[in-house]
Order: sequence, then C-alpha cells, then structure tokens
Amino acid sequence: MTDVQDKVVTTEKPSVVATLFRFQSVFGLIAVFVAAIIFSPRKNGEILFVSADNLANVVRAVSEIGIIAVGMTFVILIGGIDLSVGAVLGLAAVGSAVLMVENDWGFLPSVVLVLAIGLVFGALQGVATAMIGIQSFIVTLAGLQIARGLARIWSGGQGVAIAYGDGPKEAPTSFALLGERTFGGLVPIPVIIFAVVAIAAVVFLRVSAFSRHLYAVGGNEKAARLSGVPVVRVKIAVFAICGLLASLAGIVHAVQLNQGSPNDGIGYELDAIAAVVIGGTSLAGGRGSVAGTVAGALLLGVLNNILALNNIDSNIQLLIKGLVIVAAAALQRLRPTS
Amino acid sequence: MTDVQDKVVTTEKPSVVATLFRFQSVFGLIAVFVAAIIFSPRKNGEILFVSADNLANVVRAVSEIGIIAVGMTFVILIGGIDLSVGAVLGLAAVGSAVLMVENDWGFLPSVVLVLAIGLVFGALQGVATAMIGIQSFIVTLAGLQIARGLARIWSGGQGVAIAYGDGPKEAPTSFALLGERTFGGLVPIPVIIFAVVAIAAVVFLRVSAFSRHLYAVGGNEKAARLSGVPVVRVKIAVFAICGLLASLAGIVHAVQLNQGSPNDGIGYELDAIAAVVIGGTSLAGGRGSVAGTVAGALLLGVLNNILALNNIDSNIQLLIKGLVIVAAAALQRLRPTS
Amino acid sequence: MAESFDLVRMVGIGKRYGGVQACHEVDFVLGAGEVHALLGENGAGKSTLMKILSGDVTEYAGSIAINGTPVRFSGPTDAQAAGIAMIHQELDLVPGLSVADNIFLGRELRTTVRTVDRRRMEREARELLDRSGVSLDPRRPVGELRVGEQQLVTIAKAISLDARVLIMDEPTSALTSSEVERLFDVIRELRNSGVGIVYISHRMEEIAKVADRATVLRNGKIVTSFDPRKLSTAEVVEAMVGRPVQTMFTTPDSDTGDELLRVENLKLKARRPRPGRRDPDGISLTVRSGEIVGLAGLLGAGRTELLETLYGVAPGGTRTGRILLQGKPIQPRGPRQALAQGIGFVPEDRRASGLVLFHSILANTVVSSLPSYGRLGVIARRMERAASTRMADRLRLKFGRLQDEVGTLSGGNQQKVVFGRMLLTEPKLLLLDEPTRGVDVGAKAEIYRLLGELAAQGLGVLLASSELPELVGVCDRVVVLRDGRDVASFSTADSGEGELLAAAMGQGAVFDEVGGV
Amino acid sequence: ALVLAGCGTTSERASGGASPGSSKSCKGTDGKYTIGMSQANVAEPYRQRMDDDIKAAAKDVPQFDVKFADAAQDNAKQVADVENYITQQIDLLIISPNEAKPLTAVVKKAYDKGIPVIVLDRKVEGDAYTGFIGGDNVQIGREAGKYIAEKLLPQGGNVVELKGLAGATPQAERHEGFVEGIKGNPKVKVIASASGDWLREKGQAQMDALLKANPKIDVVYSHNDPMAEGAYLAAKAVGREKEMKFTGIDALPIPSGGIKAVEQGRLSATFTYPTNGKEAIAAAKKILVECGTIEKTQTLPTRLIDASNAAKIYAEENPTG
Ligand SMILES: Nc1ncnc2c1ncn2[C@@H]1O[C@H](COP(=O)(O)OP(=O)(O)OP(=O)(O)O)[C@@H](O)[C@H]1O
Ligand SMILES: Nc1ncnc2c1ncn2[C@@H]1O[C@H](COP(=O)(O)OP(=O)(O)OP(=O)(O)O)[C@@H](O)[C@H]1O
Ligand SMILES: [Mg+2]
Ligand SMILES: [Mg+2]
Repeated sequence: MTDVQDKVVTTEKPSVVATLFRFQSVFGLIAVFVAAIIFSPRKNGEILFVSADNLANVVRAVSEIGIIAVGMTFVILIGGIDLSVGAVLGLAAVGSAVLMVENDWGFLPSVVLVLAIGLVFGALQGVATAMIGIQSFIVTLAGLQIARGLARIWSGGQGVAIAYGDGPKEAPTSFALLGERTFGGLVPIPVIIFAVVAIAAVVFLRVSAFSRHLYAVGGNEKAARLSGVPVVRVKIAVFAICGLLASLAGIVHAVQLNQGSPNDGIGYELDAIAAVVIGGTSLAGGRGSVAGTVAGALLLGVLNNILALNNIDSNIQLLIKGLVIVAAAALQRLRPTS
Repeated sequence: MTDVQDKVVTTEKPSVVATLFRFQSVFGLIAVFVAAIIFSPRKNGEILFVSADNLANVVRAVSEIGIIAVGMTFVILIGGIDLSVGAVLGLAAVGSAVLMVENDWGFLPSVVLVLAIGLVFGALQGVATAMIGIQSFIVTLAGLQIARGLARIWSGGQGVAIAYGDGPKEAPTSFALLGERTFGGLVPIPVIIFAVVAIAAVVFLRVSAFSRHLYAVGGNEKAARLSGVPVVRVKIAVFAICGLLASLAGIVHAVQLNQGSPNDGIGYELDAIAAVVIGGTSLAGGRGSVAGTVAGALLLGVLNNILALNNIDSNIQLLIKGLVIVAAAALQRLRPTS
Repeated sequence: MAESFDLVRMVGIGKRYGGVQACHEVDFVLGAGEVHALLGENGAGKSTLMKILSGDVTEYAGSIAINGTPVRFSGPTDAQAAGIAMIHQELDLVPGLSVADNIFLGRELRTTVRTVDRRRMEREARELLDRSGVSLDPRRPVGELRVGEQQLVTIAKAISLDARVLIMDEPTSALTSSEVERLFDVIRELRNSGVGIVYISHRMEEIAKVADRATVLRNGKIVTSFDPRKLSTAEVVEAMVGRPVQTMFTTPDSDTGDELLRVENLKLKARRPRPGRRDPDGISLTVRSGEIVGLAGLLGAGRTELLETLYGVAPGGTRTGRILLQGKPIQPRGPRQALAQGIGFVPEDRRASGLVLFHSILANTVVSSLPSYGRLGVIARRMERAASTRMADRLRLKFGRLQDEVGTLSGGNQQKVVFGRMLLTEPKLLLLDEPTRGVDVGAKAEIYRLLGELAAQGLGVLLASSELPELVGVCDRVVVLRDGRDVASFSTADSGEGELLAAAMGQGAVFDEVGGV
Repeated sequence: ALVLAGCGTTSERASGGASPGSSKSCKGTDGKYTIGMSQANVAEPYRQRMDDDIKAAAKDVPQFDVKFADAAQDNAKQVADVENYITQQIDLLIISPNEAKPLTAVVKKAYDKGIPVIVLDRKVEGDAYTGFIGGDNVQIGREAGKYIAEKLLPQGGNVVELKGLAGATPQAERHEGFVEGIKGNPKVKVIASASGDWLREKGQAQMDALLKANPKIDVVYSHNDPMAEGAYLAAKAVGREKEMKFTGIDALPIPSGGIKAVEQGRLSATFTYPTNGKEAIAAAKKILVECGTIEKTQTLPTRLIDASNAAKIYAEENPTG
C-alpha cells in the first residue's frame, strides 16, 4: 500500500505552470503595466509613463490606499470586511491637524494619540464582531458613520489647514517631512511608509505564529478554536491592526494635503477592497497574501495614471476601470487548481 | 429506540418564546417605532410623528430603498451581494428622463426599455458571477462604476429635467401619475408600488419552486448543484431581478424628483444592504425573508424621520444611526437557539 | 498513591441542547493503558460526552476528575494542557494551511527569536505521518487532500499532542482496512506506553479487535459496559440498539434483469489535473437492473471519481470510452441531465455536499423533484408535504416535524434524507458513495433493507464503500478498482473480504488479519 | 392687502389668495420663530461655511431659532428634509438646493402652505419662493477668464482647467463663463482639462498627470480652491510650482480656504463665491420680524482676491478671530 501512496504523492512536483501561477496575483499588474507603456503618450521620444517621476507619482498616489489595503487584507483573511477605513482615515487626518495646529501638540504625542484612536476604534469593531457576533459588514458600516460623525464634530465640519512653523497654531516642521521626498527628491516619504508597512506585513505573515492563527480563523473557525487558537483575540487584534493602519494612512493623507478634512477618504474602503480582491485574496477568508494586495493596489494606481495621462474623459474612465477590475478578477480564476 | 427518539424530538414543540422569535426581525422596528412616538415633538398636543401625513412621508421616503432592498434580499439569500443597485437606479432615472423628454418616447415603451436595461445589466453581472466565478462583491463594484459611467454619458453629465405635457420635449402626463398620491391624497403611489413589489416577493418566495432553489443555492451551493438545482440559472435570474427592481426604483425616483440625474442613488446600496441585514437575512446566504427586509427598511425610515423631526445635528445623527444599526443587528443575535 | 486513581473519572455528566437531552447522568471511567470503546446509535450522545471531556463543550452538569484532581475546562486549550487530545468526528482542518501548519496549529514550534520554525515543523510532521503510516508531503495544503488523507492528518495531529488521554471519534470512517490496520498498530503502541484511549466507531468488527472495554450509550444514558472480546458482534449490536437485529444484511434475491449501465474503457483526462485526484483510467463494468454492484478499492483508488464522472460532475477534460444507459450511449453533462435520464447520486460527504443543514427536512427532501409538485413553477404545498411524508415513512425516518432543521437529525437519519431525495426523482440507476459513513448499525440495516427492496423493484445500484463487510454482505457483485482501473470482479456468492482486499492492493496473497463479522 | 403688497412684489402666488406666510408668519419683534435650514451637502466646505454663517448671523437675532438638516448630496433626502420641516410647522425655510428641478415641487409645497422660503446659491424652478440670493457662476468664470487673459497672461500662454464634478451645474457654468472670459485674448490656449470632482486629492492626482503630459503650463484654472491647492502641491512635488500660476474659486474665509492660500502665496487669485448666510438671515429678519418684503432675486457680486487684498478681507470676514 505504501508504494501506491508514495506514487500518489510524488507525482505532485510543482510543474512550471503551477510555479508560474503561484505569482498569479501579479499577472494583472503586468498586463496593465504593459498596456500602460503601449498606450502611454510620448513626448520627444520619451515614454512619459515610465519616467522616474511619473512612476514615483503613481506609487505616491496609491500609498494611502495601499496602507489601508494591507490592513484590509488581514481583515479579509479572517473572513471579515472593514467598511470603516475611509472614515477612520478622515478621523485621523482631522485628529492630526487639530492636535498639532489647534491644540499645539508636538509631533510625537499627536501621532501616537491618532494611531491609538485608530487602534481602539478598530478594536471596538473587533469586539462587536467577535464577542457579540454581529457580521463585520454591518458593524463597520455603522463604524463608518460613527467615525465620520466624530471627525465632523472634532473638526467643526471644516477642513483644518496645517501651517508649519514654531509659532502657536502651527504644526511642527518635523511633521512636514513626512510629505517630502527623499533619494534625490525622487522617492516620496509616503511611498517609503507604504513599502515599510507592506514588507513588515509580508514578513509578519511569513514568520509569525499569529499569521497561522489568522489564516486558520478565516479558513475554518471551528477548527481554529478546537486547536486552541484564541479566535476572539485574533479577530480583535486584526480589526485593531486595520484601524491602526487606516489611521496611519490618515496621517499620511493630512501631511500630503496640508490639511485634515472630515470628508477625507470617502469611498477609499471600496478601492482598498478592490485592491485586495484583485490581488487574489478570497472574500471568503483563509486564502490570500499581502504581496497580492500590493500588486492589486499598484494595478489600480497604474490604471488611474494611464487614464489620466491620456486625458480620457472621466465617464469613459469609469467604464474602463469597471471592465479592468472585472478582467483582473477573472484572471484570478485561471488557477490550474481552483 | 423509536419511542425515546420520538420523545426527544417532540419535546421541541414551539414554545411561546420561540414563536415570538419567529418575528424577531420586527423587534427592532417596534422598538424604534415606540421610541419615535416617545421622542416625537408635539405641536398643540398632536404627536407629530404619528400624524397621517408624516407616516405617509416616512413610507414614501423608504419606498425606493425598500424596492431595491427586496431585490437585494434575493441576492443576499443566494450568498451574493449587489453594490451596483444605486448606480443602476441612477441609470434608470436618466434613462426614463432622456427617453421621454429628449427622445419623446411614450410612457410604456420608455418604462419597458428602462426596466429591460436594468434586467440585462443585472443578468450580465449574474453571468460574470455564476459562469466566470468572480466574487459578486467585485463584479458589482465594477458594475457600479460602469452603470454610473453609462448614466453620465447618456445624460450628457447633467440632470435631465422632466416637464410634463403633450408637446415635444415633454414627458407624457401619464408618467407623472406615478409620483402622485391616491386614497384622498394620502397614500403616495410609490408606496403602493413598494407594497406591491414586497407582497409579490413574499408570495413568490412562499409558493414558487424557484424560491426553493434560491434558498438551496444560498444554503449549500455544492449540495444544490448535486441535487439538480440549476445553480447558474438561479444566480443569473436573481441578479437580473435585482437589476430590474433597481431600475424600477430609478423610475420611481425620476418621477418623484421630476428629473433623472446621473448622480442619483449614490450610496443607496449600503442603505439597502443595511435594511436587509437588519431584517435578519444572513449575509452568508440561505436564511432570511423579504418581510424582515421590509421591517428593516421601515426601521431605517422611522429612525431618519424621528432624528429629523427632532432636528438632531447631522453629525450626531451619524453617530446615533451607527449605534442603532449595531443594536438592531445585535437584536438578531438573541435567538433562543443560536 | 497515584496508582489508585483512574486516569479519567466523569461523574453524573448531563448536557441539554434545547429540548434534547444529549447526556443524562453519565458516569464514565477510563484507566491508563486502556482502550475504551464508546458505542451507541447515532445521536446517543457519544460525541457530546467526549466534547465535554475535551473542553469543547463547557456548559454541563456533573464533574470530571483527571488522576483524581477535579477539573473544569474553559476551552480546548485547557484540556490539551491537562493532557487530553481529541480527534473530532468532523474533519476540522484548515484547508488553506499546509499539513504541517495544521498539525501544529495553536502550538506552533518557535525559533529562538519567537518566529515560526517552519523547517522543524515540517520535519516533525513528516515523522508523525510516517508513524501513522502515511507518506504525505507536509507542505501540501490540506484542502487538496482527499477525505481519507485528511482523516490521517487529524490522527497525526492528535498523536503529536503526546496526550495522556486520546479521544478518537470515528477516526476510521473514511479509511480502508489497510489504513485501519496501521492505526490499530499505533493505538496498541500508545496503550502500551500508558495512554488512555477512548475509541468511538460504528464499525463493529473494529471494536473486538482493538478495545479492552466497551460502554454503550443509549439516548444519553449508559446502558451497559462489557468486555467486547467476550461478546459476539450480534450481542454487542443488541446491547446498542436495545433489541436483537436479526439480519444485518438482507442479501437480495438476485433476480437481475436487463443490462442497465455499461461502461466501456472509460478514461478521463482532466484539463487541469489536480494533484491527488485519480480520474478513471480505463474502467469497464456493467450494472443490470435489480443488481447491486459494489466498488471496492483502497484510499484513492478512484471510486469517488468514477461515480462523479458518471453523474457528470467531474472536472472538465477529455473523456474517452463509452457509457451506455439501457443500451444507448450517453454523455454525462451534469446533475440535471443525469437526473432527467434516471441517474441518482448520493455523495460521500452528506454534510458538505448533500444537505443544507439549517434548512428543513421537507426542503431538503423535495429539492430534486420540485417540478412534480405543482404547475407553472408554483408549488402545491400539500403535494410536496405528501411526497415528503411518504418518503419519510418508507425510509422509517425518525423525526419530529417536517419543518425541523435537518441538521438536528442524527447522522443516519440525515443520510436517509439524502437518499429519499434521490428516490423521489424515481431513478433507474442509483450511484452511492460511502452511503453508510458514520451511520450506526441499526440505521445501516435499514439502509441495506431498503436497497434490497429497491433492487427487487428493478433499480440498479452502483455502491462504493470502504467497508468490506458491507460490500460482501450487500452486493451481488463487487468490482475492484486500483489506480483508476478496474482490476477484478467478484461475485459475492463465492468470494470473501480477503480476496477483495488482495485484489485492491494488487497482491495475490490474502491478508488474514482482516477479520470478518 | 398691505401684507400682500409687501411680500409679493415680484411674485404671483400659485395658490392665489392669502400671501404665504406673511399674515401667519410675521409676529413682529415679540414673536419666536423657528427657521429650518435645508443644506444640500455639508461635506462641501462652502456649504459648511454657509451653515456656519447662518448660525453666526442668527445669534444676533434673539427671536430666531435655526434648525439645520443635511441632505448629504441626495435630492431625495433633501425632499424628505423639507417635508419634515413642513411637518414641524416651521416659520420660515431657508434652502440651499442640491439640484433645482427635484426640489422645486417640495419647495412649492412649503410655500403654498404659507411658509416663506429663501433659496440660496442654486435656484429652484418657477417662482414659488419668496426670494433667491445667490452668486453668478457664469459671471465668476468670466471674471476668472478675464483675469487670466488680461493680468496673468497678457502675452498669451497655456492654461489647464481643473473642473468640478462632472454633472454639477456650477462646473458647467464656471467652465462656460471662463471660455467667454478668455475670448478677448486668442493667444491664451486651454491645452488640457481634467475633472477633479471638487476634491483636493483628486486635483492633486489629476495635476500629477497633467504636469507629466504637458511640459509647459502657465496657468492652472481650477473650479474651486481645494483643487487649486491640490494642483499646487502636485507642481511643488516636482519642483515646478514657480513656473506657473494657480487660480481658484470660492475664497472661503476659513483657515483651509482660498483667501489664506492667496495670502500665503500659493494661489495668485481666487474669486469669492458668497455663501449668502448673512444675507439670508437678514432677509428672514425682514420677513418675520419687520413684516417687510425682500427682493425676489438678489445676486451678490464676486470679488477678486489677490495678494493685495487677501489679508484685509480675511480679517473683515472673521471679525472676532
Ligand atoms: N450543537 C448542538 N445543538 C443542538 N443539538 C445537538 C448539538 N450537538 C449535538 N446535539 C444533539 O445531541 C444529541 C447527541 O449528539 P451526539 O453528537 O453526541 O451523538 P453521537 O452519539 O456522537 O452520534 P453519532 O454516532 O451520529 O456521531 C443528538 O440528538 C444531537 O442532535
Ligand atoms: N487534490 C484534490 N483537490 C481537491 N479535491 C480532491 C483532490 N483530490 C481528491 N479530491 C476529492 O476528494 C474526493 C476523493 O477522495 P476520497 O476521500 O473519496 O478518496 P477515497 O474515497 O479514499 O478514494 P476513492 O477515490 O477510491 O473514492 C473526490 O471528491 C475528489 O474530488
Ligand atoms: Mg458523534
Ligand atoms: Mg471516495
């Protein structure tokens, strides 16, 4: 019998095709990237799309959605969803601006408090989901409204402008650095923040025991519980991480736009979810990766950029984006093993 | 063995409590209704909330969301979701206005074409979900953008005003009737349309063979397929029905507001989903009812109305609405047997 | 001093689920180095009792002592810490994680910097799997494994816990006799090293071979406790069911008719081959009307895949060879077409592929035959109720009301619902995949009786099973598959289990250990 | 009759007969009045400021109690808001409609019930309202066009236009006026336009691409200040903010508004789009407290804000702070 079993097992060497498909989540990105090069406008023989500062712009433009999408990946991996991230981003942007400008707080305490608010807000949503057992869609839909209401109240309804300096009603100049560029003025700091978050998340998912727990909760919650995985704690932690990252994105948002407005981040949740799903993570939970999400976010960024570079009519842009999203999702279905 | 088994089972006579909990989906509605009466402002001893006029307004205000939510219930029952309904509503509103006003079409052909567009749009989303196997969240997220883009293009980007009359560039007066009130000027026609749709849906779900298939697909798709349920056809049909009803809501919307604007219905999908979930339908599929959805939609309508009647600050309204949604969802978790 | 304590002592255990008293005043004792079989019909309360012991169910009446120390677990982790491990009846694994990750889930091995030590986990997983006699690549995602392989992974996982008390809730329901033998070797090893083992199974022949003591539960109460080696299977069954079961197998009066199904050199080359799948690779067989044909084979022989191909639900690919139904060639395209042609299918995993557990018995029974209960797509409720009631009576289904959730029925009764659903479509040919997995003896006997009846009325049956006694007892003829090919065919009138097994393993010799009933 | 003459200078009552509101509404200085303000969308800074201006102005009228409702950009919600005000039997309605046509019927309903209605910013159709106060977007666009054609680019040059949300009326009007305004100088060319949906970050993202695709840009004409600010940030990021000038519209006197941006040198100019909040309360006072009449249509002119007057006007608009 053993020999038969052996044969069954050893036929399972990963084929070239299978190996290729391990990187399926970047297929869409590559396709869109190639299309972008082909359709890019040219000036004096230069392909505008691939110029260094355009690429820097592309990545800078997706950095906020990207940061959010990393947190969203975690939530979706446990089979949940977080619709509140855009509103939490707005709350964090308002918070940073109000604390530093109106309350004259320092850089560090402001950032720490704002991040803590996101963390706690996310954790509370996690509690409602994990302990009361309300579906996360509905918890975070309510959370969206609550965060948006809080941001409105905190800011008085208006965007709070951020001016830099040492005087009263001015934010510390150290904060402005977050919006600058480095490496010869080429790489925006938000991109570096995004990259650090993404790499940290990838490494975290690879090496931590927590990540196994997270996949287990998403893949088979009952099995996870029976194996002694602290399911409730995992869920709360994941929503807290997602809130934290949305807050971080809010800080980046505020510094990039020199203001914190309570209306910042409206609709970002759908972009973030789109990035996650295009990146091959299943909304059913238990399957997916942060690397895919990064590819998904970049795909959306490249798509937006090339449409803008070509000055496509905004209505036609909507159609094209819709079709590309469906096509990218369909690419995910091509796995040899489904 | 038989006797004991029998005994074990027959102890399960539905208790009073259990019977009560069959109507759990209306608990929230009743609670909110009572709260509304208590908190209603009074003028000259009259409780403003319960005045016939006001109640008619409440129901009229939810009729569109209600119609959409009925279709959404079907989609959620098969374990899907449809984010495109708000955009399809906008497309239908634009379509009715353009056809009747700009193209001088008659009442019937316009309405039939608009409904057909919604039906086909929904069916195509069903095809992408059922046949290509893309998650409906992402298909309909793309569908949202496409429908919105089409509406913008069709309308030329502007709201198309509807004037009534027999002249050119005027809509037939028969169309205006849809926005009127009847029964002594008290009951708005949109409410009657909503009621008819809801009752038809309830009856349909009770008596049709199709509804058994629908619940089966949502309950366990694999089992349904092996049992000979035409899963693909059921899915396509359900998305088509949802698109059709969103279209119908769009026609009602256009006639109530005397215009079709491409920005109509933004965000309605989330309200509709909230109504469905508050009504006790599980986002996991296979469980739920249209009656619950109607209760959920009314709950949201009463809540909006009472907050407005008390002139609660719009930011505080966001907070209260968020908390009530969570509370209503938590009520759903109170089942005696979970 | 410690010697005087029992390893596990459960006293006065009670547990209610709504109106159901799953356990009532149960006293249960397990000694070190003892294999204690827990027997009972479906729904008797075996799993519930063990879930209480393993910390899965935390609200119960009564008390538990381990080695004389009273304990009250607040979750599975507590129980594991106290040295209690359980293999659950349902395969509770995480499909997206690898075999190694699943085995060590919740207690991952760490490196010195607290990261997961993947290499060590894989190595230890491989050793564990080897010990239980499977060579599986520990890096494979569990979702890709077949049911039997998953069951072996859960066994490896439980063994890896190095528990003092090991609970095995139907560990062999998807295994064939060779894997079962391996498992028994492991169990004996563990017993000799002082581990106390609770063994739950509906396969009576296993009990006598492995258990030192047996306790029978009926309706949540202890009925009797005995030494299984001193009782015959018939006596054990009587203790369980509460009445003598005269004939387990009602061998049909093989009055077979015309040829119903003919399969000629059937091959399926999948477009996207899945690792571990064994698609038909040259299978020929026939089924006559009124005949019950068995399909025997080892884990992964391709029985399931053959039935799936015939029903038209195998993954896409090129099919060669011929399939004839009543002499006419057919191309299976899917359940709807198969049902229309009179082919019914009862899948292997009734929970995952058969039932909507939270829907009513009624809805689950009639879903395949809806159009016949009304006109123009409108269901006549009276007709559908009548059909459902008729089927329930015919199958002797034990239930309260037709509106009850099918998930509240015991396993055997759930199986009857899936069965009844197919019968309502009035098939000519019934494809059955492990129809008695996890079903208790009494219910099995009923299913066999029913099969006999149906065959007598001219139905043809193709029955895949891992239980050799069942194949020999129920079928007229058994076709043995190996590696997706048919390698032998026996008439049960003149051959026994040993020959079947030998053919399945591709050996001439007969395994004499594999005992009969 | 006296009252009728007073209130209906330019309007004929659709319902005929008694003049709306006035006889019922005006109770003089001793009365207490509930005013309902129906706002289209407070998520737009301009409209939030409108509410704030109304709130501030109403503080000085002790008889007034102003309630606010926000339609969040949804016509249907705004209809419901007005209906709820009718149910509450308010004494006067101020409405800043999300769109004209859809709100016409419900405004008429209120007006016919005798509630005086002051319409702000966007008109409703017909004349079933007491008075309209608003700016003229075409005029603003024209002024901006002229300013660019005459002051910024007398020698001609390349302009990019950042438009508001597609489908919004002000977007169309600000574009239309602008095209007229630059007609005088044929050497001013609009080389590209993009839609920034009124949003700062969209303005920024669109400008990223416009900068890339157009090596020579002289002026960025933005349909509002936030998008102009976004465009400025995009240009600054690639070190090109000095090469071009930016103009906006709205000139909100708030810290994150356009006047400050001009004062701090990011924008060359912006054009006031008056919120009319103060004027609305003044009109309400006239109707309710003074039993007087107001003009049927009051169009407030726009003002050019540039470096020369920005600080002064900001101070004027924010007397306390
Ligand atoms: N979670 C639950 N909710 C409600 N009832 C339950 C639950 N779990 C078990 N029961 C009921 O408790 C009784 C005992 O079930 P249990 O699973 O212990 O039986 P079992 O002896 O293991 O049967 P089988 O041989 O089919 O596995 C059954 O009537 C079952 O329906
Ligand atoms: N790699 C795989 N991925 C997904 N499903 C698989 C895979 N391999 C097998 N299966 C599924 O598992 C089932 C076959 O496994 P099963 O446990 O029935 O094997 P078995 O009963 O031991 O052997 P037999 O093939 O003889 O029935 C089929 O439903 C098949 O589709
Ligand atoms: Mg059990
Ligand atoms: Mg099988």
